Amino acid sequence: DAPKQPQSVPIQVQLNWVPEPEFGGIYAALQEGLYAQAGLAVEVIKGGGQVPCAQLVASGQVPFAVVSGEEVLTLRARGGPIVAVFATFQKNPTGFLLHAENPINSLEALWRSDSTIGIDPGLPFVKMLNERYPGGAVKLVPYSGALATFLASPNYAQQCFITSEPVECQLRGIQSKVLSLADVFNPYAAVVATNETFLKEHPDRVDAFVRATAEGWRRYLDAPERYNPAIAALNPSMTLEAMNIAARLERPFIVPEQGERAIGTMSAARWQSLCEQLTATKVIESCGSIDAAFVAAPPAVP
Amino acid sequence: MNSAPEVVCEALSRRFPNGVCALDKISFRVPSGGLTAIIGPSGCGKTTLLRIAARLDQSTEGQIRCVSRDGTPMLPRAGQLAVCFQEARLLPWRTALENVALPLELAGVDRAERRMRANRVIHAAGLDGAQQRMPAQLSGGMRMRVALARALVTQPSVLLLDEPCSSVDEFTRMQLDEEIRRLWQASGATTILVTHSVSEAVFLADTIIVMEHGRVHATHTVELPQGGRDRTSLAFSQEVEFIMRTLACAAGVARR
Amino acid sequence: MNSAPEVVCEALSRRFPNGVCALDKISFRVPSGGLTAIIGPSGCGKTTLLRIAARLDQSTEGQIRCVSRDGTPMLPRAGQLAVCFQEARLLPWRTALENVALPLELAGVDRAERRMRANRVIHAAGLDGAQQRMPAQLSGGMRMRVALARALVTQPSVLLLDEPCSSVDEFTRMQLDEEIRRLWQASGATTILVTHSVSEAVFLADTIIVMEHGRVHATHTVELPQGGRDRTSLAFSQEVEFIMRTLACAAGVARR
Amino acid sequence: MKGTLAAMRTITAPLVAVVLLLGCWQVAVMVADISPFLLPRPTVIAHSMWSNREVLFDATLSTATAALAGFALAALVGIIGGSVIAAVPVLRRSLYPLATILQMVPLVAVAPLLVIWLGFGLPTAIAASAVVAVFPVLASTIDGLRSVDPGLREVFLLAEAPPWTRWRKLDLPASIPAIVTGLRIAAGLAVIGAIVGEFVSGYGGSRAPLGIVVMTAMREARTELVFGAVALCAVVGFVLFGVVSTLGWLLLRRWHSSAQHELE
Amino acid sequence: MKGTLAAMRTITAPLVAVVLLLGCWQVAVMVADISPFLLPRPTVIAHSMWSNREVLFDATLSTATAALAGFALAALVGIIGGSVIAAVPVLRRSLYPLATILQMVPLVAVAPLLVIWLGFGLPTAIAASAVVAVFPVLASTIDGLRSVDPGLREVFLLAEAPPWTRWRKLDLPASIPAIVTGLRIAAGLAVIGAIVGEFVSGYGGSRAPLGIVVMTAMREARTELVFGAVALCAVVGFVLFGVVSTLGWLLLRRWHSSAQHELE
Ligand SMILES: Nc1ncnc2c1ncn2[C@@H]1O[C@H](COP(=O)(O)OP(=O)(O)OP(=O)(O)O)[C@@H](O)[C@H]1O
Ligand SMILES: Nc1ncnc2c1ncn2[C@@H]1O[C@H](COP(=O)(O)OP(=O)(O)OP(=O)(O)O)[C@@H](O)[C@H]1O
Ligand SMILES: [Mg+2]
Ligand SMILES: [Mg+2]
Repeated sequence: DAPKQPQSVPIQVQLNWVPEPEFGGIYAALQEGLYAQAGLAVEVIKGGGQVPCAQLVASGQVPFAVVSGEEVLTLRARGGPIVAVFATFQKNPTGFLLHAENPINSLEALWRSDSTIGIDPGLPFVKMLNERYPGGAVKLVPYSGALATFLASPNYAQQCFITSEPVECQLRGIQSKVLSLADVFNPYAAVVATNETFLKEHPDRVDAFVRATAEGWRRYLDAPERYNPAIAALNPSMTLEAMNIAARLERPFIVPEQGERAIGTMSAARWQSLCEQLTATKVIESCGSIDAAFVAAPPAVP
Repeated sequence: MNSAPEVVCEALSRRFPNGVCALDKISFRVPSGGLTAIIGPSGCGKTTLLRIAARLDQSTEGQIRCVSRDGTPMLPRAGQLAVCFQEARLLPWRTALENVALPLELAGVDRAERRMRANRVIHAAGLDGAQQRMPAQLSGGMRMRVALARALVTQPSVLLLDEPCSSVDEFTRMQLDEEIRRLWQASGATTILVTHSVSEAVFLADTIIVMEHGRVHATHTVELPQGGRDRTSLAFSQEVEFIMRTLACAAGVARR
Repeated sequence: MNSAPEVVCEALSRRFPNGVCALDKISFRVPSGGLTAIIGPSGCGKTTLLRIAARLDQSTEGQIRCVSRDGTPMLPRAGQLAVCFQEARLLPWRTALENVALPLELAGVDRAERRMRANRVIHAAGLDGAQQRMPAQLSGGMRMRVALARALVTQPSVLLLDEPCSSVDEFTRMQLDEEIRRLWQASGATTILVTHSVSEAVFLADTIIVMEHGRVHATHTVELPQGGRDRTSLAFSQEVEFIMRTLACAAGVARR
Repeated sequence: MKGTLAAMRTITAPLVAVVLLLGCWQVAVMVADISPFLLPRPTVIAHSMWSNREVLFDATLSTATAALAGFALAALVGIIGGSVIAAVPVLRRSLYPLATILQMVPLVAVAPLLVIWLGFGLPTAIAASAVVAVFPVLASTIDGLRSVDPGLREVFLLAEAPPWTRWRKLDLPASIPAIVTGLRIAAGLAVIGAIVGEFVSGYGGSRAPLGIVVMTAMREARTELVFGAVALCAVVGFVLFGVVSTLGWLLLRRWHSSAQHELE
Repeated sequence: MKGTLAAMRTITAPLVAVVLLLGCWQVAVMVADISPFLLPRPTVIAHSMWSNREVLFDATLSTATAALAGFALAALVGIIGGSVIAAVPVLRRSLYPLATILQMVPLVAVAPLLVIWLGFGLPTAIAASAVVAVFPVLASTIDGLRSVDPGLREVFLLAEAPPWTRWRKLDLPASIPAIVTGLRIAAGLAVIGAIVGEFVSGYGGSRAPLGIVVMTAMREARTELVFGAVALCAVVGFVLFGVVSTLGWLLLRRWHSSAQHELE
């Protein structure tokens, strides 16, 4: 049991999107009082589309924020003292969303076709795909954030997040499929990060937060239906049904090969390979010390 | 040639929303080709009358209208009715010449003729040399003369002049009066002239209407030969004297 | 009481950027408490002269300045010099009363006194009953009288009037002339009056300057008693007659 | 009585226009058979607005607060700043063109700074709204002040009125028509600014503002909810616009030609 | 000679202001020790602009094209539409407030529609730029037209000038001061609109426009490149603003008080 403290410390965590199953573990930990037991009074700050989470946590504005793996390395390369402490998605949950009747069935076929694909400008895997599968007539257009374009055009493909767009399609009875990016580009995703100063001054709080979050995830993945209503109440724009489906879909991306006990842990090798991919595509020049970029999760509680 | 309409004013009243009664059942007629001068204390309704005659304002009762020679009511076509307003109302982005030529331009007269005709009235108004100046570069009196020239340039058949000469010196005014008479006689326009100068009224008008407080105080027919009225003649002075007294009386009534 | 400055004009010239020479080495002086009338053809530079005197425009050469009784140059303080412009220049969002009270307001006079003094000049200008009207609801002559009232309300020691009575009828003008004389005599202001009415000039002025084309054509001292000048007297008519001839001559020169 | 009637007409006219527009829209969507993901029917939008009324009500309140505060700030800064800039030639020549930059800095670029300086939620949304809305007020104020009738200005010069007095009694009243135009333009921009601010500032409390509702609904292809939220933005902008117009009319009706025929 | 000198002064003043601003910024960042990923130093920004000069040059050209075309479209539609709306009281009462909606519809919400109708690339960016910039022109035109001196209007009424002639010879020239103000405001907005349009309409050809450069740089946390691109947006806006101001001055200098003292 976590030591009981007379007073709990207020701690904020900034999400990079609105409350969703993507953050299920944090909400489960809140609901079960795991943070409170660890002496932390956690306040979850909901994000919007363009909240600069990485910059906020790097500049010490918030102690914790949810960011992407590549954001950690890029911002570190620009001098931002950001450190990853917990990796929600062990496998890259992003991919390309296609209509089910689309004959294309692999990333390679997609990239060598003349399809139109909606992608946020500046995503690192575009350069990797270009290098890996040269010679396509594929037309890249910005991802507008709206699913409407996809739904209205049968030959259109777009980037997607496993817990989001495919679920919407399913709920609408539209047959879709996802080409996963994990084989080409597999960074950690939905990474909880803190900054170097906070880590140095309050290693205990970081530790307590990470343990509670990991435990939260274990409970969430066991019975997401128990926690989703609370999340749905915070995000009235997503239905409970969608959340339940999403929770089931995301499970294989979160639970590592070592099993539930290792939820959230990270390895230097994975970070190193991300670093190599980012430097090879010239997104950044170098990564500095990989070991300083993350804190391996503490041994899981049995 | 003299096909100018008669102007008939019948029991015309104008009451403004704030309760001021600017015209109170006023009636008179200006025969075809006649020149009637209206004279009266400041604020007695002269401008209001002209504005209603030009259909820029509406009467609350009665009407003022043009009647053609054969007795049928008529509306003067554009350019046939001209007004010289009490203020100059020049377009500030046009030179004096362009301002004078404006009514011709709006009537579709071609460039060369426009220029020629505008220059003619500009000369008559004593503005030679000022053609290319902007209104802001003209003196007050010059601006009023440009406005007068603009009213005269289309040779209208109904002419409404609101104190056209009030801001020029007496000598220039006499010259302008000569011009107005010449143009009026040449065109045969039915004219209403609002003026504060009794001698101007006597010099130009067939009939002088003295107003007070929205009513006709007196109507006087000038008994002088139309051809060449001599300002220095005794008859002229006597007419002036008479109107002065009537005016004094009207102003006295107004001030009660 | 009569501490009004003398106004001295020395070889004053004004040439506009477009080449027009509005004033050409003009010199004269108005003694302390004197009233000089300036008369001359339209466009001869009268308004330009007043504007330079009021320091609203700059001379290209020479100067016009105020000299106090003891001979030292002085700048009249705010409110001590008032101008009645050729146009009314009323603030369209203020009532007649508020427009007249404006200079007092700017001088920091308190509300009650402001009202009282403004009402007094409004009465003198024959505008009783129009206090609460907006400028757009006044006739042209009434607007000019509001502007005159505004110039007189501060009882300035230097008064520059640019054709203040040109748009009112002759009867009202005579009454206003009486008022101006009364106020001028009471305040002892050094006054320059631009006018187009010779009889007004003769009635009010000590000295009449006839201008033509930016120059002084003639200066004439009116040889009539200041107390009560009688417009009907023979001497008055003779003065008028004389100025008329001078003016005709000046206008003739200007028109050459 | 006459006033009430006229006021009713003033409100009715845009409403009728909106209804006509929606009617055409409905018919067009049905006839052209446009996919509801792209352009939903007004009836569907209305239905979705009704079923999400609580969320939308809270969101509208929250966005309206930000837009109103941003608008007020923009009005204040624009009018005062514009007056100062118009009064000092050096500033006019240098700062006026420079101020165009203000409205051109994409908020997303400076979002981290804004959030760091102003914190999450409301303050950032207000700042964003004010930044976007201030330039029209500034420009209109400057141009309005510089167009004041020089004849009237001379009246004040003569009285040696200090600049502050002249501003209060001449420049400001004479520029009100221009300033009202600037404020009308700013009304709509203030709402956009608030929305963009919400994109970058996130939200602290439980109430998601309209900006967040739009973003999430888009991600989930709930196009009818997107349009519903946008319609509410428009309503907020409308109300601001109406308030500005009415205020302008009240200030101008006694003397300015643009307000003469409104209530006939 | 005098003209050249004055024109030089007109250009110099804002430049000096910009240089001063950058100086203060540099010093502030160094003194306050702000992290470069939040607010980079001007020198770093300049360096990054130089090393990316080819990309930025193409991007600027591409965005400037969209902004210019959008601005021209907005000016045309705003002036003509405003004139029609001002002329017909029913339209004024109904469409004028309705037009506020136009500027309030977040482009991202209608992006799918725009893209389907206009395709990806330039046309969409132009449309976005025009939509964002049109309202200030519209509002200024309407308010300008309604403020035309009623005395002058009567001169044209008397001549029974048809509406079209009256518009050409009276309404339009008299409203130019107001319209120029509207165009000044629109100049900056047209650039923003183009950028936002590029966010949704994308790359088009091989040359990425500034909007895409900003997005990419942001994603890669290259704050100094973001600021560099933004600076170029500002330059485009600046130039448009300068062209409008000069044009306005040329049109107004002969008669309008606001243009009298510019070249002293
Ligand atoms: N701003 C200006 N630029 C160029 N010329 C000007 C300007 N103002 C006035 N003028 C010219 O200067 C001359 C004198 O003008 P001023 O206004 O002083 O005449 P005035 O004697 O007051 O005439 P009026 O009796 O008609 O008012 C005129 O010829 C006029 O055209
Ligand atoms: N729009 C208006 N609203 C209210 N009252 C008005 C309006 N216009 C004029 N008046 C009033 O109507 C009366 C007549 O005005 P009008 O302009 O016809 O006088 P006028 O005879 O032309 O005087 P002047 O010789 O001074 O020009 C005046 O008392 C004036 O105050
Ligand atoms: Mg009148
Ligand atoms: Mg003059």
